[in-house]
Amino acid sequence: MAKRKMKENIIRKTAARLSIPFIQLYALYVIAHGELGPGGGFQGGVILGASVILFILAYGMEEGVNRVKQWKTDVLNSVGVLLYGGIGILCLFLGGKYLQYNVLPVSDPKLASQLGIIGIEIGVGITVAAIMITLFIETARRDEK
Amino acid sequence: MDIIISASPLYAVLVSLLAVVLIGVSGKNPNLRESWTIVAALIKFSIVVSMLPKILDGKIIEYTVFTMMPGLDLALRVDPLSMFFALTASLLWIITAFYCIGYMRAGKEKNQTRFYMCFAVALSGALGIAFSANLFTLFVFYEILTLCTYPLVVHKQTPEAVRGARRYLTYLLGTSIAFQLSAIFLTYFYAGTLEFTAGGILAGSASNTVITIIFVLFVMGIGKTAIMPFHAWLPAAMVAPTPVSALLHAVAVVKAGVFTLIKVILYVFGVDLLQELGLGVALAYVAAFTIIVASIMALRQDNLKLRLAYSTVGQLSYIIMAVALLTPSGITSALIAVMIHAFGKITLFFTAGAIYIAAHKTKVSELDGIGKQMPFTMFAFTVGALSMVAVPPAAGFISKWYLLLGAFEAHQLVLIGAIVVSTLLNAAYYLPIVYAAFFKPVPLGEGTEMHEAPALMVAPLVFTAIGTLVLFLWPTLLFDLAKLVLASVMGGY
Amino acid sequence: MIEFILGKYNYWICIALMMVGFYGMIAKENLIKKIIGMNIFQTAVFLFYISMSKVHGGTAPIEWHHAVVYDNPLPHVLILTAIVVGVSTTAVALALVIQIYQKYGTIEENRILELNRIEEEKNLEMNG
Amino acid sequence: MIAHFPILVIVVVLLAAPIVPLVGRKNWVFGWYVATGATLLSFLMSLSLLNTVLTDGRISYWLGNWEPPFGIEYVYDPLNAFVLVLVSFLAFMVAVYARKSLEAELQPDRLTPFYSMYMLFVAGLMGMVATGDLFNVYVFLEITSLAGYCLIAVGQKREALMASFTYLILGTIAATFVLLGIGYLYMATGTLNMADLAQRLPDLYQSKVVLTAFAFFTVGLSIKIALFPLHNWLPNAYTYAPSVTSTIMAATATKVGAYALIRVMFTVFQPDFEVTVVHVTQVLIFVSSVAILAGSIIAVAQTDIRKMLAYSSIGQIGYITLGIALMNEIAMTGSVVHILNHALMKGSLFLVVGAIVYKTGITHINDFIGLGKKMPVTMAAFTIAALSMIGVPLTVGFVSKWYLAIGSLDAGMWYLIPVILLSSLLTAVYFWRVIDNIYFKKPEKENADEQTPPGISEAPALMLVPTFALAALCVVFGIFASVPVSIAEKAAVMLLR
Repeated sequence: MAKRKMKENIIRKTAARLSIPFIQLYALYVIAHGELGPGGGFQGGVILGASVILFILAYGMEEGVNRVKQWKTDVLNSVGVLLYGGIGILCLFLGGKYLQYNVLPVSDPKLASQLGIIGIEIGVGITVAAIMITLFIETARRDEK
Repeated sequence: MDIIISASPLYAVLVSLLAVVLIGVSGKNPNLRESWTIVAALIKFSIVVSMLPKILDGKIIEYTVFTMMPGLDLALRVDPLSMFFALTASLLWIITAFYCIGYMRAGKEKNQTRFYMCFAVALSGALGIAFSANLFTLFVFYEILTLCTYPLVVHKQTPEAVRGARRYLTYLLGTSIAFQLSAIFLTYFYAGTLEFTAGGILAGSASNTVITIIFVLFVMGIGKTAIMPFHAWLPAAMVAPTPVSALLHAVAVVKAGVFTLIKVILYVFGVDLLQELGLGVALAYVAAFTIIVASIMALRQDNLKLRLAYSTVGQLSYIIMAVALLTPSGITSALIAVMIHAFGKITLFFTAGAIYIAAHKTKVSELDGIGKQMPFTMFAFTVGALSMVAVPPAAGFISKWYLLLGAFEAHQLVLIGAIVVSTLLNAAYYLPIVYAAFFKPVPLGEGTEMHEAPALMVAPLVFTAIGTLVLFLWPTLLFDLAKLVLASVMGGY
Repeated sequence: MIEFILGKYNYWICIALMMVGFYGMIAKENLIKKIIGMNIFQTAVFLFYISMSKVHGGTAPIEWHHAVVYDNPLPHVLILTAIVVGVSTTAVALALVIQIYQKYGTIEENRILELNRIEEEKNLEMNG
Repeated sequence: MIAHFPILVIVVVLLAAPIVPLVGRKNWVFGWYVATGATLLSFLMSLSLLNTVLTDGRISYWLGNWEPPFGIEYVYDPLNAFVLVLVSFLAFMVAVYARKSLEAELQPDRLTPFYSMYMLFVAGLMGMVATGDLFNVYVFLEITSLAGYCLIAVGQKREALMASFTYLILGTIAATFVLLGIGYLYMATGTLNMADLAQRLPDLYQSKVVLTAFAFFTVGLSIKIALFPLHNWLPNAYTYAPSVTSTIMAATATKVGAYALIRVMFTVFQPDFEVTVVHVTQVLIFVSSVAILAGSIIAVAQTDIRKMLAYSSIGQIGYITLGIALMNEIAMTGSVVHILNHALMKGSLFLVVGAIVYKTGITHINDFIGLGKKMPVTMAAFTIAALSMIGVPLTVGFVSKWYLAIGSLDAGMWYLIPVILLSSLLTAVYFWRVIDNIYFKKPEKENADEQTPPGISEAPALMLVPTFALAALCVVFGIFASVPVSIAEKAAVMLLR
C-alpha cells in the first residue's frame, strides 16, 4: 500500500525531478571549488549523494535500486579512493613526494597544484557520494524486509 | 689452568637430540628405533670418555655455542666437577637403554616412540647441566630436563599418572621459576655476570642479607634436590615406568639437582663466602633433618618403589649435607657420592622393575622368599642395599666415610649423630627386605624354581651391582677428579 | 570567579554536552540511545575545537578582500575529518544495531546480555 | 623508488583496500591475492626501512613536500620501524592464513568485504605507527577501529555483534579522548607535529591544559590497549570474532596502541615530565602489576580457549606497560621486545585455535583430548608458543621476562619480581591444562573417539605454514635474541635520552 502510494505521488516526483539537476549541479560546483573557496569533496559528495537519496525517496526504493545498481556504487566507492591514491602515486613517478602536486606536467606549478587538488576532491566526492547512497540503501532496504 | 676450545661437549649434548629425530622417524620399526637409542648412548659415552684424559691432565674444555643476549651466553665448559655427573649419566644411559627395551617390551607399553624420544632429550638435558659454563646455560638445561621428563612420568596416562605428573611438574617448574629464576635475576643484577667461577662471583657484590636471600632462593629453587619441604614430587613421580624412575629419579633428574646445588655453592657463592655467613652449616642442618625424616618415612612404606623414593630423598640430602659442610672431605664425599649413589640406587630400581615384570609384585611385604625365584636380581638388590647402608665392600661406604670425616673437620657433632642415626634407619628399612627375600619361606602356592625377568633386564642390574663393588675397590678415578675440583675451589689443597 | 565562569562559557557548554553524551553512552540500556549519546559526546568535542579556533573579531577563514583577522582554519579542517569519522562510526553502529535487532529481536542491552547468558549456560550443560 | 618507501609502505596496503572489492567482485580469491600481495610488499618495504633506519638513522618523509610542522611528516626511527616490520609481517602471515580459515568461518558474500576491511585495518595500524603528526594518529586510530568493528561483527555467533558494539562504544570513547587530548595540546602549543610538540611542551609542563591533555591521552590509549581495568571490551571481542580477526587484533592492534602510548609518553612528552610533573609512573606500575596478575588469574578460570587467550593478553599488556613505567633502559628494552615477542606468541596461539576451529569446531578446552595425535604439527606450534608464554628459556618469553626483571631490580623495585614470576606460574597453570588435554589424557568416552576417524588430519598447508612459522620464530628469536634486543635497545636509548 505504502509503496504504491509513493509511486503515485506525482507532486513529490515532479518536485524531485525539478530540483535534482540543480542539486547535482550545485554539488559539482562545491566539489570543483574545494581548492580555493569553502567546499570540497566531502561536502560536494554529500550533496551529490543526497540528490540520489532524494530521487529514491521520491520514486521509491524499487525504482531507486534499479537505477542505482549496487555494483555501480561499489565500483565508484573504490574508484574514488583509487583516484585519490593514484594522483598521489603519479606524483611519485613524476619525481615529487607523495601528493606533491606541483610536479604534475603543467606549465605553471601553481596551476599544477590546483589541478592536483581538484583531482583529489573529485575522487573524494565520488567516494563520499557512493558511500552515502550505499548507506542509505542498505539501511532502508533492511527495514523493508 | 689450560683452556681448550673444543666443540666436543656440544656434540656430547647434541648426539641424543639427533637420536630423537632418528627415533621419531623410525617409530614404526621398533628394532631400528631402539638401536638408535643404544648407538646414541654409546657415542655419547665415548665422547665423554674421550674428554676424560684432558681433564685429568688439569685442562678445561670450553665452548661458547652462541650469545643469546648481551651478557647471556649459552656456553659449555667441561671441568673435573662436570665429569662426575657426565660420566655417571652417560654410562648409566647405556645400561638403562638395554633395561628399557626389556622392560617396555615385556610390559607391552604404549607410546614407546614418545618414550624413547623424551628419554634421549632428558639425557641431553642432563649432559647440558653437567657441562654448563654459566648459570643461564644451567637453567636452560634444567628446565629442558624438567619438561622432557614430564611425558615420561605421565607415560601411562591414567588419572593417577596424570595426578602424579602434575605434582611433579608443579614442584619442579614451580620452584625453578619462582625461586631459582629470581635467584638468577638477583645474582645477575648484583654480580653482573652468571659465569661459574671457582671461588664464587657474589662475594663482596651485595650485602650479607641479600646474599643470604639469594642462597635461600637457590636452595628452595633447585627443587630437584628433593630437600624438604620440596621433596613431594619424588614419591609422586614413582607412577612412571620403572626405567624412568631408575635413570631419571635415581640418576639424571635428582643428580642434576644436587649437581646444580654443588655447582652453585662452589662456583657462585664460594666456600669462603658461605663459611663467613654460616650458611653452609644451616643448610647442613636442613639436610640432616631431611635425612632423618625421609628415612622414617621410608620405613613406613610398603610399596617398594616408594620406599626407594624416600630413600633417595634421604640419600640426596647426604650429598647436600656433605657439600654444605664446606670442608675438603665433605666436598670429596659429595662429589664421589654423585656417582656412587647413582650406581647403587639404579641397581635397586632395576631390581624393583624386574620384580614387577617377573613376579608382578610391588609391595615389600610380598617379597618373602623371592631370593630363591630371582637369585640374580636379589643378589644385585643386596649389593645396592649394602651400598645405601654403607657397608663395605659396597661403594656407599667410601662416601659415607668421607662424610663423617667432613663432619669431624667441621666440628659438627650433632650432624655426626644424625648420620649415625640415619645409617641405622637405612639398615632398618633395607636389610629386612634382604632377609625376607633370602631367608623367609616362599608363600604357599608359589614354586621355588628360577623365574627371572628377561635377560635384557637382569644383565644391566647385575652389571650396575658389580659396578658398585668395583667403585669400592678402585675408586682412584673418583679421587683424582675430586682432587682437581678441590684444588680449584679451595685452593692449595 | 564570575568572569572565570562567564568568560569561558563556550567550554562549559562543551563540557556539559560531553557529560550528557557520556552519560547516554554509559547508562542507557537502549542501544540507539547509546548511539545518540555517542553522537552528542563526539559533537561536544567538535564544538570544543571550533570554539577554540575562534579569534576575537575574526571572520570565517575565507579569502575576503576587506577582512583583516581570520579565525584559525586548522581546527576546522581537523574537525571536518573528525566529523567524517563520527559519521562513519555512527553508520557502523547503526548497521550493528540493525543486525542485533534481527538476531536478538531486541535492542535493550540488559535483555541481550541475558539472552547471551542463557545461551552460555545451555552450552555449558551440553558440555557437561 | 626506495626514497618513497616511507609512504609507499602504507599506501600499498591502503590502496589495496579499494582494489580488493573491485577485483573480488566475481570471485573473492582475487581479493585474497591482492591482500596477500599488498601485505607482502609492505612487509618487504618495511624491512628495507628498518635496515635504512639502523644504518643511516632517522628518516623523515614530508607528505606533498610540505615542510613540517606545516605539512604532515612521516618519521621512522628504530622504535617505529621495528613495530612497523612486526605489524606488516603479521599482517602478511595472517593474510596467508586467512584464505582457508575465512572460507570456513564466513558466508561467501562476506569474504571480499572482509579482505577490504582487513586491508584498511592493517593500513590504519601502519599509519598510526609511521606518522609523526598527532592528528594523523587519531585519524589512523579511527580507521583501524572502524575496520576492526566490522572485522569482529562478522563472527559466526550472534554474540559477535554485541561484542563489536561494546567495542565500538568503548573504542569511540577512547578515540574521542585522544582527540580531546590532541585539541588541548594544540590549544597550548599551536602545533600538531610530534617533534615540534616535543620542543615546545617542556616550557608548558605546569600548564593545566597540558596536564589535562596528558590525562586524556593516557586514559584513551589505555582503553585501546585494554589495560586492566579498562579491558572490558577485549575478551568477548576476541572470543566471538573470526579467528583471523582475533589473531590480527591480539597480535598487532593492542601492540600498536602500546606503541602510541610510548610515543606520547616519551616523544611528545619527555621522560622527565612523567617523573617530575605527573608521577604517572608509580600509578602505571601499580596498574600494570594488577593487570599482570588479574589477567593471569582470570585466564586460569576460563574453559573456552579463546577467552583464556584473551585474558592472557590482558595480562601480557601489563608486561608492556610495566616496562614503560619503570623508566629505565633495560626495562624499556624489555617492553619494546615484548611487543614483538607477545605478537609472535599470541599470534601463533590464536592461529592454532583457528586451525582447531577449522578442523573440528572445538573451542572448549575439555574437548581437546587426543588432538595431539590428530594434529601433531599444529599442536607442536601450540606447545612451543605456550612454553614461550610461560617464559621457558630459549624462547622469546624468557627474553622479555629477563629484561623486565633486571629492569625492575635496576629501578630498585625487587617486589616486582614476584609479580612477574607469579604470573609465569599462573601462565604455566592455564597452559599446562591445555597441553595435558592435548597429549596426555585418555579420552573418557571410548565410543566418542571412534566416531572421529583416527589418524592424522592436519589443517591445510596454507594455515599450517604461518602458524608454525610464528611458533618457530618464538624459538629463533629466543635463541638469537640479540637481533631484536639490539634494535629495542636502540629504541630505548632514543626514548629515554
